[in-house]
Amino acid sequence: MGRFFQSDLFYNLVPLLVTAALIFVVVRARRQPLWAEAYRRIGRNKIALTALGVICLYGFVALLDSIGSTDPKTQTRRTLLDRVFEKEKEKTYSAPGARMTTGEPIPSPLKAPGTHLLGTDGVGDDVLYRTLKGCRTAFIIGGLTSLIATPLALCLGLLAGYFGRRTDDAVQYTYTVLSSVPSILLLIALILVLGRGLLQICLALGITRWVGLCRLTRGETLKHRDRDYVRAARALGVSNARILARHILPNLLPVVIISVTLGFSGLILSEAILSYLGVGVGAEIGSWGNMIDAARDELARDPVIWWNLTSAATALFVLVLAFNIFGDALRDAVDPRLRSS
Amino acid sequence: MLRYVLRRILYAVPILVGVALLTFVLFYASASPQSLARRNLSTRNPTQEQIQQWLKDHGYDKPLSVQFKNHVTGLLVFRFGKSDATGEPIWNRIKQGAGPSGLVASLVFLTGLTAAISFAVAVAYFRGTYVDYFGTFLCVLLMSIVFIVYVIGLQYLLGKILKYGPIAGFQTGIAAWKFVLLPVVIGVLAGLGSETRLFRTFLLDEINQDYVRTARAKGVGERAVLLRHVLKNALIPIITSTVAAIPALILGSLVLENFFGIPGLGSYLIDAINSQDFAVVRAMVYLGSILYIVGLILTDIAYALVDPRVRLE
Amino acid sequence: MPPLLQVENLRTYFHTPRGIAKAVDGVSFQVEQGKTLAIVGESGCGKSITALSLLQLVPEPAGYIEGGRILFEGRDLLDLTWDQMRRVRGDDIAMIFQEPMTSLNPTFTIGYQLVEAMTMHGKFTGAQARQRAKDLLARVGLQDPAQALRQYPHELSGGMRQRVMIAIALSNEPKLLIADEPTTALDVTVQAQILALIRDLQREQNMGVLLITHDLGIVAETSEEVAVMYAGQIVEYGPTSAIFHEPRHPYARGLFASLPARGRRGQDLATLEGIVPPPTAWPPACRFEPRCAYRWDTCAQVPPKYHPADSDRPVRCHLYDPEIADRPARGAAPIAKEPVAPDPTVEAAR
Amino acid sequence: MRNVSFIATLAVFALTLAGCNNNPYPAGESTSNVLYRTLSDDPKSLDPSVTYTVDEAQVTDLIYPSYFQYHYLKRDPFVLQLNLGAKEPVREPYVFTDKHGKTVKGERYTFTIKQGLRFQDDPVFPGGKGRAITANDFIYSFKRIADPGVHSPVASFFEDKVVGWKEYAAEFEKKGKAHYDASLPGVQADPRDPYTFRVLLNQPYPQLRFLMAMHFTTPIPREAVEKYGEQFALQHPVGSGPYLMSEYRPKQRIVLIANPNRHPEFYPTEGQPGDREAGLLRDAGKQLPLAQKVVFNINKEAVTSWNLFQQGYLDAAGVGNTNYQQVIAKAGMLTEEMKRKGVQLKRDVQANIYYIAFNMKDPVVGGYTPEKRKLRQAISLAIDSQAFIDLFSQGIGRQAESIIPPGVFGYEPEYKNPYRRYDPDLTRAKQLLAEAGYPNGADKKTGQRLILNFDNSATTPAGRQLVGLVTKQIERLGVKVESRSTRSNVFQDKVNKGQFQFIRYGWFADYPDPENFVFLLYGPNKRPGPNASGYDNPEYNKLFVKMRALEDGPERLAVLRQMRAIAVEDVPWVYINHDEDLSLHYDWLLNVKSHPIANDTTKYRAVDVEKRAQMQRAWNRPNYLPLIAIAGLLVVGAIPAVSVVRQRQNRRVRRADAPEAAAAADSNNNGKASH
Repeated sequence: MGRFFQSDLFYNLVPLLVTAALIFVVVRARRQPLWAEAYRRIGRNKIALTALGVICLYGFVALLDSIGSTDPKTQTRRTLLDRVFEKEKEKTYSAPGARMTTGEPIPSPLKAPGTHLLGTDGVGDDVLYRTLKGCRTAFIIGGLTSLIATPLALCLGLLAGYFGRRTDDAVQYTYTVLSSVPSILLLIALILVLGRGLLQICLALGITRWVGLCRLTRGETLKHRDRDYVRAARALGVSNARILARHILPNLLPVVIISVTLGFSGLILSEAILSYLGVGVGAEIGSWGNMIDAARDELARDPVIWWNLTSAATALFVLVLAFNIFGDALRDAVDPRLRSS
Repeated sequence: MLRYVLRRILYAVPILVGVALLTFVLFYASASPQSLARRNLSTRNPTQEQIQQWLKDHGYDKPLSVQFKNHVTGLLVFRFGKSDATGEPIWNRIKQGAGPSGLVASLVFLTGLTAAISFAVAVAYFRGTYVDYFGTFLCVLLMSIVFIVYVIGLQYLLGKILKYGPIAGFQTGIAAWKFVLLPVVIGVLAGLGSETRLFRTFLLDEINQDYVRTARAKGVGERAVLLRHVLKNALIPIITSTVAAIPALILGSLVLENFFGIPGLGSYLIDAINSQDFAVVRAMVYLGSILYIVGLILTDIAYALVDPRVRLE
Repeated sequence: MPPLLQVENLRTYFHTPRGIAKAVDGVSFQVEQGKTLAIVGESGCGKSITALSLLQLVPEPAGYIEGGRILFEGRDLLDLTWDQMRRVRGDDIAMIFQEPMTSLNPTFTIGYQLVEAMTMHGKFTGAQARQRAKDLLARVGLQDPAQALRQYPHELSGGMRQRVMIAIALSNEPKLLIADEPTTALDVTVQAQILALIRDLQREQNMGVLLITHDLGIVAETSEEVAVMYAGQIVEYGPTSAIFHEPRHPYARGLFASLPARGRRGQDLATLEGIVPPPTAWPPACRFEPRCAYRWDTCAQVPPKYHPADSDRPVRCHLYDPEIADRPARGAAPIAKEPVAPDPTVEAAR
Repeated sequence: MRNVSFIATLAVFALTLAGCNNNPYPAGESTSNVLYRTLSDDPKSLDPSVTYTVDEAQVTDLIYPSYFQYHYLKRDPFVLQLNLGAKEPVREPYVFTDKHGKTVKGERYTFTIKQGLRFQDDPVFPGGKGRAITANDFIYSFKRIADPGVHSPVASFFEDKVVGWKEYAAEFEKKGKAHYDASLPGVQADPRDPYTFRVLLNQPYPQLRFLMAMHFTTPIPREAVEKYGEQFALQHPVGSGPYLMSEYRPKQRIVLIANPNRHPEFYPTEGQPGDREAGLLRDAGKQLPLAQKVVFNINKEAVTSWNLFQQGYLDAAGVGNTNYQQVIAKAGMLTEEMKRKGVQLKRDVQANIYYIAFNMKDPVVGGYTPEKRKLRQAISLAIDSQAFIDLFSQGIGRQAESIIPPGVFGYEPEYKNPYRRYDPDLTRAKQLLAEAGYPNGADKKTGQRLILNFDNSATTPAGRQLVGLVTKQIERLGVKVESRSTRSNVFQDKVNKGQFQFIRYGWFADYPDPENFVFLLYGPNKRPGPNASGYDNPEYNKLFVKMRALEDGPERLAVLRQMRAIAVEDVPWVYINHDEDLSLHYDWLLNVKSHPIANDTTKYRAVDVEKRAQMQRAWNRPNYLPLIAIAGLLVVGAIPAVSVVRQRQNRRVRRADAPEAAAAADSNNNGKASH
């Protein structure tokens, strides 16, 4: 079994299953009356559709970078994206489309001149390739964190809101304490303790992020708890678990989905900041944060190495912008009264 | 009023205890004191005695329960102990760093708030026109740029190319303005997009209220409606949202101070992160929470001042 | 001498995602000095929008005045610039609204809001205004005016707030008062007091009053003339007594039939079937046609003209149009007698 | 009214801009006789018994002088000259019987210091006036090194050599600070002469002279240490050097000013050939220090320092990857731009070595069998030093052939290490690898690819480059390299515990003696001592002990060659390169000659204040054009907004061109609004 978790099959199955599940949910949700209306509204919103397209494009790149196989010769796992960009490394920096390197005392000719559309970085990697590599990291950070934070927040929020009293007090106290530690400090502390790494960061982000959603869930649950349909169900002897799962939860979903979508961009942004603070993903994982962080030195070089920063910052900017626009559109489509904050 | 404030402070105590508990669990349960000592002793080959000495100096030699007691009581009376890495009393550095940090953070906060409210009012005044659309879109653009890029890019542009201010350094007193100019400008610009956008929605919420119609029916002009009637009401949600800005402020200080060589708490913390100085990080986490809670109390007071519906008793 | 207010063919439209909503669509009426005109109709008929259009307070940018004339003392308000219009509001024409709970700014004291209304038009200095504010509050019946000046709206009851609203409206001695459902949100006893107050003040200051209401009960007591509005148009217009005595338009008939009256005690309350359609989906010809008990084929094809029926009372109905060839005899069809479910909108509006 | 406030805002804004300048120093300071230097971080300590890094020593050595110092100008060999010492120490044989009854042939050094030396003025002394320095103050600093509570990094240099040291040090545990009153048997005062003390050694130790040139053996006032406690280390140093600390702001700056109590010291009157021409003897015979004040800017980011240098706010800067291309044109020459700015370039050979160390205890790469040796030899042959030099030293520096760097006795430029002959085809390396049992990088028995773990602290982009380079080079053998990156302190911990396979490391000379390098492979120095790879070859160890006692000369060279031959064959290290130091300074900074060992050279430096001030002004004129342009754009952008306001003010509800046609309007109602 342990072998399975290390195998290519497992590594390929997970992203494919996640994608399939996502598509399934999206298609199924269309049948729900509430969501059908939302789909219709978004369908009319051209800007939102463009944003969604951009997100899907990034997601596609991330998927490309998640599926691969182990090369028997070098014992390294190479993804489809790696295969697309199969080029020998250059020596060091080179400007976009240049023929010579630039970081060295004496510039040397490139092995593949003119093919590096966005130039190369300090170790001679293609910047376009490294930028695309960042997609996967961004989606993992956004997605995994949401996967950690959302169930936690939902469970605790539902329980606190539904049962009240002691449960509520305990949950409220927990999140009040957690939220009174400024999130960036808590993140730093958690990552110092947990160690660096993609998983650890997602865990740490998840721990800091669930609070807001939990508060929201609790509030909404409180509202629904006293509605007639819940009372009726209770009077009919429906079990608490069933009431929560079948009656209250579906009513919370729109709020939760919007809040998760809107939170996505914040998560992607925090990766870059964590990298700067020295608690980001490791240097060996391609991420926009690492690229931006490297720019501190690169901008001081002469000639200035601007393409690394520009590529990463633009990639990040476009994705975050797309999420912001789409999130807003989704919010307006599902419930115009809801607001971010 | 006094009683109200006192009660608010009283509410904060269990939360502070909770934070102390949290930090204890985080920091004492995670790293072995032995390895901490090894990392922090400057000697190349620390002997067991030296390690014991270090553990004793930093209070890691006692049983966990005693450590816990010391930790919680120490935090509650602001006794933070000594840095794991340098052995320096943490409180000293906090005292030294609080001034510059406070200066930068408060300037960023106040200027940013003023600027964001002004822009939000302007955008709300032009609501429905292309000024509004353009402004809102600009806000979304601005808030999609990661903070670090603001700092790197603007320091390069304003500091290095255009030479508007020193790239690094700090002086106390009046001379400090020169050193905080660029960090504050950058800090304000970085936060402008999201704040303006948020405040705009607050303002627009209020603009559709009935009392605004009443004011207009009285013959109050559009500008006075916005600046007097709408703004005062919108201040209530704005004040609430400023508490949420405290973590962002702390983050801003972290990055800005490090980039501009301002000797504040931010750069102290970054050093501590890099040297895995748990004692300092612990103290800063706690301090950050206190700041947040104080901010919360101040907000409540401000809230009570602005909104007559809040009862002070 | 021209009437105080003469509205001609006023049209106020809204841009909505589903097209243009013609909320007010060619409304004409007039208000004489010292007299009261009541506009009645169900919710969603465009009464409030008409009132707001007069002061050009229609919610922007969705709503806009498409055309018409609003002659106030012979001057067309629609010709005024934004700034000139601002000076008319609260000074020549004042307005009170139906939601006393939310119509006052919660963060300012009553005194401030009253004084602001007076100083806004430069008629009073600060000190004068404060003195007058106290007098006004006393006049509208507040027990302790000096204290009320210092109070915030949330410290007052609904009735008190509506009195304050009236005080604000009257503070500059307007020539025309627009009262948009001033008593809807109040208790019945308070309602009567407020109406009496308005009537008294009207007499004192010789104001013209435009009363917007769906409550026919108060119309009889307060107004000289009535305009019945349906779906953005006035369907019947005339002296109160005449209309109460004999409503002509089928809608007006339905409306007045639903009014409990001494003479009809013991009978079922007749009610209007159906609801007012949304402004974007008004029937192409006669807008009342789908709900009308008298309708025939023509009603769904030819829009009825608005012209005087007998005795100078304009009615918008084919029944009273001599040019319509196939009209049946007036009043031939009875008002629906079958018991129908109470109209939810009428109920909800109360 | 609005216009007035608008104009006022503009005026305030303009004034703000006019007052704007980017000089980071207090007003007027940079036009005085002050040197601007930079530190990459706050010193961890300025306690002379503890300080070890070069950065810290830059400050410490100016406050704490030693018995000896290095001659500022002379090189090849480096010359030790007396500083606080009055005369050359007397070195005599010292034979005694130890507690096991064994006869030990040791050595006795007698040191005599100058009379009339005084500490800096400080409230800790009677009357606030600096007290006279005696031999006891030197002895006190030896005791501090012995005190385990002080954590002195050089304690291990003495503990096995100075008579009675270990026993004395152990007593601290029991007696605490009071133990300073007890005498250290191996370091004794002369009862007749307060300016003389003796050091007794149980073995010949010629390197003691060098230790007496380091700040560890500076005289320390015991009363100051006891009064200031922890403050003594950073905020309150009390020394006797050319400078004293006048201000310390953590994270900002350390300011040193000339010490009025310093002992008379003069700029050297002679140097090496060429020094006079280079203007290095301009200030010959003048009293030191030449600059009245030294400001150390603490800049964590190298970028910041470089920017400050470019703006003329630092007198000197290093050359690194970030600025190389801007600074150096071809063949190590300065670019025209830099020359125009009056920048001077200094290239200096450094006594240092960078290397890859194998963990000799590791079951895969360690061990002394022929197979294991061949594996390491193969890896050594696969590594191209030039690539490292190109990437990390801007192509400047020498490939290392053995452990001893240039400038140190025992370095032989003509020596070629057979396992450092890089050949791009790797024929020999692959052959050796096959002989080691890994043909084409796969284990002969299992057929599995050999995987090596490269431990590093590469968390920066530059570190990533390093990892990439090492991986790329070794993987050409068919071996797989896995990088294990951790933060530097965790990495240090792993190294100390020997939890690694191979690492890249470096060593900088403490003193210019081969012992300071070859001891890195001396068995007893093994982890967590300086011998990180844990190399332990009895033959090598024996030769080391022999070599240590010898004076420089043919005999010592012969022993060093033997040791080299052993280490080269065993390959505990892959020698990579000896770094050269490139540094820049403006021509207004005078008397610049860098010294690879000495850290107190700042006192010889002078500055042309006027020229500096002039250049600083010229280079730092803010460019307001973009600001004005932005303001202009804003104004242009505001015009439509203003017009919106105007329109609003003057708007009429009725469109002027819409003729009223009541009848038309009435009939308009049909159809349009339907559906």
